[in-house]
Amino acid sequence: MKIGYYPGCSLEGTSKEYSDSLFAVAEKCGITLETINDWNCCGASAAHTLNHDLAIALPARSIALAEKQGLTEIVIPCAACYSRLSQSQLEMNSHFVTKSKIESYLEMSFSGTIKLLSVIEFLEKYIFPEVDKHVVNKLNQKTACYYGCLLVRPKEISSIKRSEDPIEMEEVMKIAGAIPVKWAFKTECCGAGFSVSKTDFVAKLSGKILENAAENGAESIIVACPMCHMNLDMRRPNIKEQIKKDINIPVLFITQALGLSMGISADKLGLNKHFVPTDTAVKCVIKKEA
Amino acid sequence: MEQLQNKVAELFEKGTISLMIGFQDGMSKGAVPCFVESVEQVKLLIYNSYCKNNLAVYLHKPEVKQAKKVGIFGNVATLRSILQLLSENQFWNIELTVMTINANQEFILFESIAEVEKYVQANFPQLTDEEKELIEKINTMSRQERWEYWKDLFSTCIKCYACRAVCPMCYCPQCTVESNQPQWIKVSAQTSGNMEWHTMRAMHLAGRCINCGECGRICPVGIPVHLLTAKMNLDLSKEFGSKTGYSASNGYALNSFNPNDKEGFIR
Amino acid sequence: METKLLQSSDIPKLFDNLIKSGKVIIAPITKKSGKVFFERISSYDQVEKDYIQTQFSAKSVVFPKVEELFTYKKTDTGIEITDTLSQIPEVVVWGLRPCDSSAFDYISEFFLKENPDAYFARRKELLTLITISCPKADDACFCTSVELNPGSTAGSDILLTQMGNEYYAEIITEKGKAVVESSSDLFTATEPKTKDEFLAKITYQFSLEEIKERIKTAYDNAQWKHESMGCYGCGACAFACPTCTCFDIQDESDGDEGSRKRCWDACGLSLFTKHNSGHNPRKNQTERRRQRLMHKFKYSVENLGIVSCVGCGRCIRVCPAHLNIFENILNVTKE
Amino acid sequence: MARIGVFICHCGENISATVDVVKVAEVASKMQGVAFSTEYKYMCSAPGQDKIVQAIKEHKLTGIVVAACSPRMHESTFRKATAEGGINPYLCEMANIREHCSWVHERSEETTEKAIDIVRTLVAKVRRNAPLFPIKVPVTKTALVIGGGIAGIQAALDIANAGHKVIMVEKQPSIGGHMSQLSETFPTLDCSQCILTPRMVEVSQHPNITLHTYAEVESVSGFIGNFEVKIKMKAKSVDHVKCTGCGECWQKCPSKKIPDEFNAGLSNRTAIYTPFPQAVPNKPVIDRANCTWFTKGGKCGICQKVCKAEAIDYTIQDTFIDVKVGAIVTATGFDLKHTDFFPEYGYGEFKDVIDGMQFERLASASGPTAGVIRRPSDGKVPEKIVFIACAGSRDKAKGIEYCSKICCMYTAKHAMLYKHKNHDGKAYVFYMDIRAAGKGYDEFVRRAIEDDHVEYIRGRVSKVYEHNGKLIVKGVDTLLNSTPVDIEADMVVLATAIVANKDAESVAQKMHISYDKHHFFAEAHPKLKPVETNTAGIMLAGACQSAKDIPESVSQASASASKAIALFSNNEMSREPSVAAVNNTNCTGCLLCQDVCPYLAIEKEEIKDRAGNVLRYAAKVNSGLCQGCGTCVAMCRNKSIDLQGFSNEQMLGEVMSLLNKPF
Amino acid sequence: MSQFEPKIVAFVCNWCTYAGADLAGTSRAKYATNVRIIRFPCTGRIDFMLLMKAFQNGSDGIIISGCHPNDCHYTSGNFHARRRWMVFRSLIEFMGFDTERITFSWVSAAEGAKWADLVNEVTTKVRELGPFTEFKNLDYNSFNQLDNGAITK
Repeated sequence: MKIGYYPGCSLEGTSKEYSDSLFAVAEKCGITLETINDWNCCGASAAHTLNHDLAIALPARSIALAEKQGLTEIVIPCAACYSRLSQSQLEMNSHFVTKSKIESYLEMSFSGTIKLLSVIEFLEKYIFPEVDKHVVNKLNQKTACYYGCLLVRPKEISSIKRSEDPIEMEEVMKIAGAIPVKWAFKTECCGAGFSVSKTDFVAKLSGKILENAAENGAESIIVACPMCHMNLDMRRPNIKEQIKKDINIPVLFITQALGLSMGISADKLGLNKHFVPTDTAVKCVIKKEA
Repeated sequence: MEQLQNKVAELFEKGTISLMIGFQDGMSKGAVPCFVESVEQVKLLIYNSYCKNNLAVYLHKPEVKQAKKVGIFGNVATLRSILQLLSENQFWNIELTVMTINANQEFILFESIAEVEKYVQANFPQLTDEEKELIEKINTMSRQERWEYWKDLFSTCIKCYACRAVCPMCYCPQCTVESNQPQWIKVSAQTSGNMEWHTMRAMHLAGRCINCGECGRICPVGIPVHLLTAKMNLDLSKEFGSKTGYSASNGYALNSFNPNDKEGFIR
Repeated sequence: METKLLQSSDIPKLFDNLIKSGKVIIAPITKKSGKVFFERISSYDQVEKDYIQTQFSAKSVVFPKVEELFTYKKTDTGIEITDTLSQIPEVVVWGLRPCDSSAFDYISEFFLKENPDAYFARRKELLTLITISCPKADDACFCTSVELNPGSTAGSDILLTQMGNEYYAEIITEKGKAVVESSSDLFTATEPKTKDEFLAKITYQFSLEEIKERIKTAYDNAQWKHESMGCYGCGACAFACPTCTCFDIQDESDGDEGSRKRCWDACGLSLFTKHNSGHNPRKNQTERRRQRLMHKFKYSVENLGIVSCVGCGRCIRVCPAHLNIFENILNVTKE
Repeated sequence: MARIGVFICHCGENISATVDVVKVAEVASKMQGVAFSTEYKYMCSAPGQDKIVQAIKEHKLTGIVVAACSPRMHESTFRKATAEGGINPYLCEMANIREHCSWVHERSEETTEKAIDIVRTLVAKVRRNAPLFPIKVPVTKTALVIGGGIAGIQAALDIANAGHKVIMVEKQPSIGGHMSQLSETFPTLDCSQCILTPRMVEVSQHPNITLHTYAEVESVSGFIGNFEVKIKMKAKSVDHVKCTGCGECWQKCPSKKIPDEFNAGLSNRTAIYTPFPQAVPNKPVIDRANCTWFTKGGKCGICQKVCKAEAIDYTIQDTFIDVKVGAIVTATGFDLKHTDFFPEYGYGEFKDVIDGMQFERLASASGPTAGVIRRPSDGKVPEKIVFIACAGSRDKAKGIEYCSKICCMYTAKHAMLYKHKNHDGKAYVFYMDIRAAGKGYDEFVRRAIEDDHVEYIRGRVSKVYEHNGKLIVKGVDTLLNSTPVDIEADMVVLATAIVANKDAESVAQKMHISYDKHHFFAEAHPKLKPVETNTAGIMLAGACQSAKDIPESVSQASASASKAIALFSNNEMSREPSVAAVNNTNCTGCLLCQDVCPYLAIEKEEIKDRAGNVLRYAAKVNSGLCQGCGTCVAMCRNKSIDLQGFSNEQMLGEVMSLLNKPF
Repeated sequence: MSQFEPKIVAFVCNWCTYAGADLAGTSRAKYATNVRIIRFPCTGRIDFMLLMKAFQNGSDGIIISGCHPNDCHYTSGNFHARRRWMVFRSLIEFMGFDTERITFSWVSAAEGAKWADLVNEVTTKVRELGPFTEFKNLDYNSFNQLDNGAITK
């Protein structure tokens, strides 16, 4: 089974472990991820605020390349990239004029038939059917599933059903033998938009998220977006100042958590690459009774 | 043969019928429709493999209607025509005595329409293989080919309306083609008008045609017009389970509907 | 009368010459329905060679199934009328049978005898008939009974009779001559020959003299009903017939523009004699059938002195009810 | 020879701005059968109509084409004018060059060309029009009112007081509708029950009104003046003739844990119950879905034992009655979105997040808390309440683009009521805009803000979540430079959107009236026919047509009533004559047309000769029943049936008129 | 040369699509000018013969539209129509008729926008298909002469 793969900048950099764990999990289930050759930036955060055509064209190029490469489905782990690519495909497919214009920029044809998968869709579609064979451990811990913003909206492109109160990640975690907690900040903003300009503000927002997770007894936070992960994981010192509280709940990528339940080694999953030590979470893991 | 003649003679004597529609020997064509008005003529009646005409069409003739008590002899197609027409409230003013000869060449005289229904339903015919083949052939053509195929055929149509004349289901006192207020179809025989005529005919017969194939057989210019209605019937039975000439109380697919009719083209 | 020989292999050349000289050639071709019709052709290889009789006669070249007499159009200035007479070209009909060509004598009489019809006259004037005598026949043919035969020259301009791979040509008229001269290199002179061995054998059905005599009193014959009850009234016989000349004038208009057309009609159709009042003097098919047959053998003789049946047998071939003209005639003229 | 007059309307600028009306008139004058053509600024104005009248006289016109707006707008207007001119009104047709042309295209050659074509087709039609004469049909002077809310009640009373019979159908065990659930009403703060219950009693006692509660309309057939309605009487399991309404049964009924609809689920009721103390009729029914006798198969039966009147009968079945009525007033009301529609506000899981109707019950003296506002979770009196307006309404993402209209007012009312009951309590209102158009409305809101110090915050609430016993309301104040606002509230009240009833669609289909995409019933014309539906004889009243407050519902109800009364003021009414007719000389008598007619209007006719013997049979159209859909016409093989006003000649003429003309 | 502008005739019912088109007007939706509306009381009234006529009289495309199923003002006209079109469509399909040129649609009185889109779509589609010469040339034989049996120059 071969699925296309669009990394985007983060997964090649700050959140290498996200892609590592994704590949590890996919491999376990006998799925090979084929990277789109010569993919380019999705334009997130900058392009769409500056130039609409550019914001459509950048992702469209990567998609067109994927089509050329004969891929029928691409998984896009980064929530931001996913959002941009989907948005682009949506507009290309719904506006004939835009399409022809952009095609002329790209000097490539764009069929728009390719299926774009968010990491969650990917797990649901390709991992779940396999999962029983491979899940050997129970995470055995209270997890707060954090979606952030890009994964759940806008509804035109998001695969999430209840955008205000999503439950897809919880489903995944249950399978991995964790105990998802009820909490209020699943879809609150982590402040990523300001991660360069107003770091204090970001810290405040992220802080509130951690706080609420803690209050609801979470032992780990599960994310599916490099931005979210960065803000929740990297900014702890700054957060501490802001909320006058020291919270040290580890933040795991959904694929890492799933990986653990499949008995993949912590290092292979890149759990050693985080700022907040993840051992507390790893410790909880127990063998799954047959 | 004798059986047929004797029975009919008997019917005449009993006064059950005053006119018998059957076949007589025709020097050149083997069998010719024949109208027997007295016992004397009964010996004319024959039955052989040439007896293909659907005699039901003659039941619309004023001379026949005047006869009131009519005997008619025919194959399953003829019987189906009669049932279909009864379901269309025709023949309320003639007493029909129906007879046929079955596959084993046995002569049957039906006591009642109910019996005719039973017989028809027991021997309900399918399209002939030849018809099926032709339809299939046309179906497999490309659209343009199909268009050219019919265009070539319709170009020779001379609007003699023989297809209408031989059709038991065409019994309107005035056909729409003859209406000139408004004039639906031009009188002159030109391909477009011809095509209109044949489309209209097929539509008006869809769900009513009983596939006797007469129209195709007799077309003086050899247009297989019967294929159109045959195709319609195939679709109708597939889509709506319509069975023409199946009983004297036949439903009509085009004056009924099902809220769940499935079509793939309305958006 | 001149007689010549024409090699089968030369016929395509003959066609080319005729077409080059701007003539329109009408010849038998086979349609998708498998039936043979006269149609305009552009080269000899389209022509059907093996046929007993075309489905319809060649009369349509002088008497089309629809003759557009004129078209009119309302304009701001007034009404434009386009006459179609000038549109008529020179026509050569190839490969009709002797019975058909003889039929032209009758219809010409009909259209031209008194107050001649301009359209017909023009078409006839520009028409050349190259007839081919019948090498074979079927049981519907009965030309011999109406005093014609598979080799009769009546009505033709040229009569060709195939003898092996050459054609024996009898050049009957000036028009015929003209055709030969236009391609003189293709025709070689020859002695007059006898054709009989190359002609079809036709069964003799009745003596025309007797029938003409008897039919005078046949009007009230009781047999008519039995003979014609089977008639569906479709009129196919009349449309196929080489001598049926009934027509109906139709106006097709959309207020602002339209045309007047002469369309074939048939005495077999129930509308033929129907009055606006709804009254119909020929109230049933029996009377209509009688009209047709009586006309062929009685009325046309009275009016034009010609029996208007040439024994081509088309009406028999096309009749859905298998009615057979000579059987009918014999039955209704029995004592 | 036809002499048709063509009149092109500028409609001010509406048409002339994009269509070259002068050219249209000029071309029209040359069209076949046109004797006169002109254009004018406002054809529908008095002088405009007069032009028609004059032209008919001067030019001896035999037909009229008015090229203007949609015939659905002004056809009747111009047909009247035509009649005034002295020719049959049905010789007048409208060419729709506004809605179908000038409004949907830019000014261009094509647009004018199109207008010309539209005129041409209609000229072609009128050339073939025949004079028609209205059909007289008898009128059944009884009205059916569907729904016993305030709108239904008002309509019923108005019609009944005009001396006509009324049949009222209410699906609940009691009439009263939503209004009976309200505490006080804006802007006067007078008690809802106090003004409503007398009306309810009046209905039950009115000699002209037959009341069927716990009943539903099963089917509607027929047409204006002559509807035939089948009503389903749901089995009450209680014989209301014998029942004295003493109440023994529901006091003794053991199954007491059924959420009480009347109290919006804030309290419980029994299986045998009357919805509320002032119910009309004040006699119980058994809710079979929750009654032990029916769920547990014959166990219990206590109510039957305790009933001295022996009114309880478990064997009663649903029954059906057929009634003939002349007019129908549809007042089926509305429904509210419930808190479970809002994931961001706790998905209905937080007990203390409630909807407006629930607050009404809390505030109502007859409510579960006897008018003391307590929070459902622990019964404490809330110190801080947050009201969220536009919960769902005006929100594309929620699929409800429209404004629910009454929320601004009742939210202000709620806040006020709360403040009046707890003076030290704090009330916040999050709003988008305040829409207080209405007599005394804005003053009312201002009172809430200024006198009762309700804190209005202009902004949306993104989230409500529980945090140690409080509800944290995360919102934003857009007037204070978009600062995020977090409020620790004890209770949150959502002014949830007003939506159509769940069964609105099926009701509409039963009555053959159209409805909008939100399933609110559609009026025949947004401005000129706001209470009629496009099915003649069926009127609308109240919130089934769109969100409305009480005064609006009442006035619409009275309007509907007046329509019914007007209809009943004559013994017979004249109907549009565009009905089918059979040419029985051509009819084959196959009668296949009978089955296509939805109105059973086609009968079998005997054609006899002078001696009286039947020659043949033919179809015959009962013009009283025929509604002129023309389905029979299209399926008649030899066109023996034709539809007056849309005849084969006319329709074919229209098509042919496009012949060979460049579009 | 300027692009081909198709002629499109729309057969619509009075209660839904005609009203829908009115709504498109009142909401000032803009759409192609190529369509000509002919108003019928109900889709049930639309005779298939009229479609043939429309094509014969030079229209390049046809729209047929009425109330959605269950919404018929006359309760069942559109159901009957639907059956009729199912049969008619398969017939002309069988005759090699270009069914791309006939578009059937349900457009309710509330769907002004849908009407506008429909007209635009159909116009674009038919524009791409080009003029319906196939049908217009029916009456002309291989010599491009009116095929009525009469031989002309």
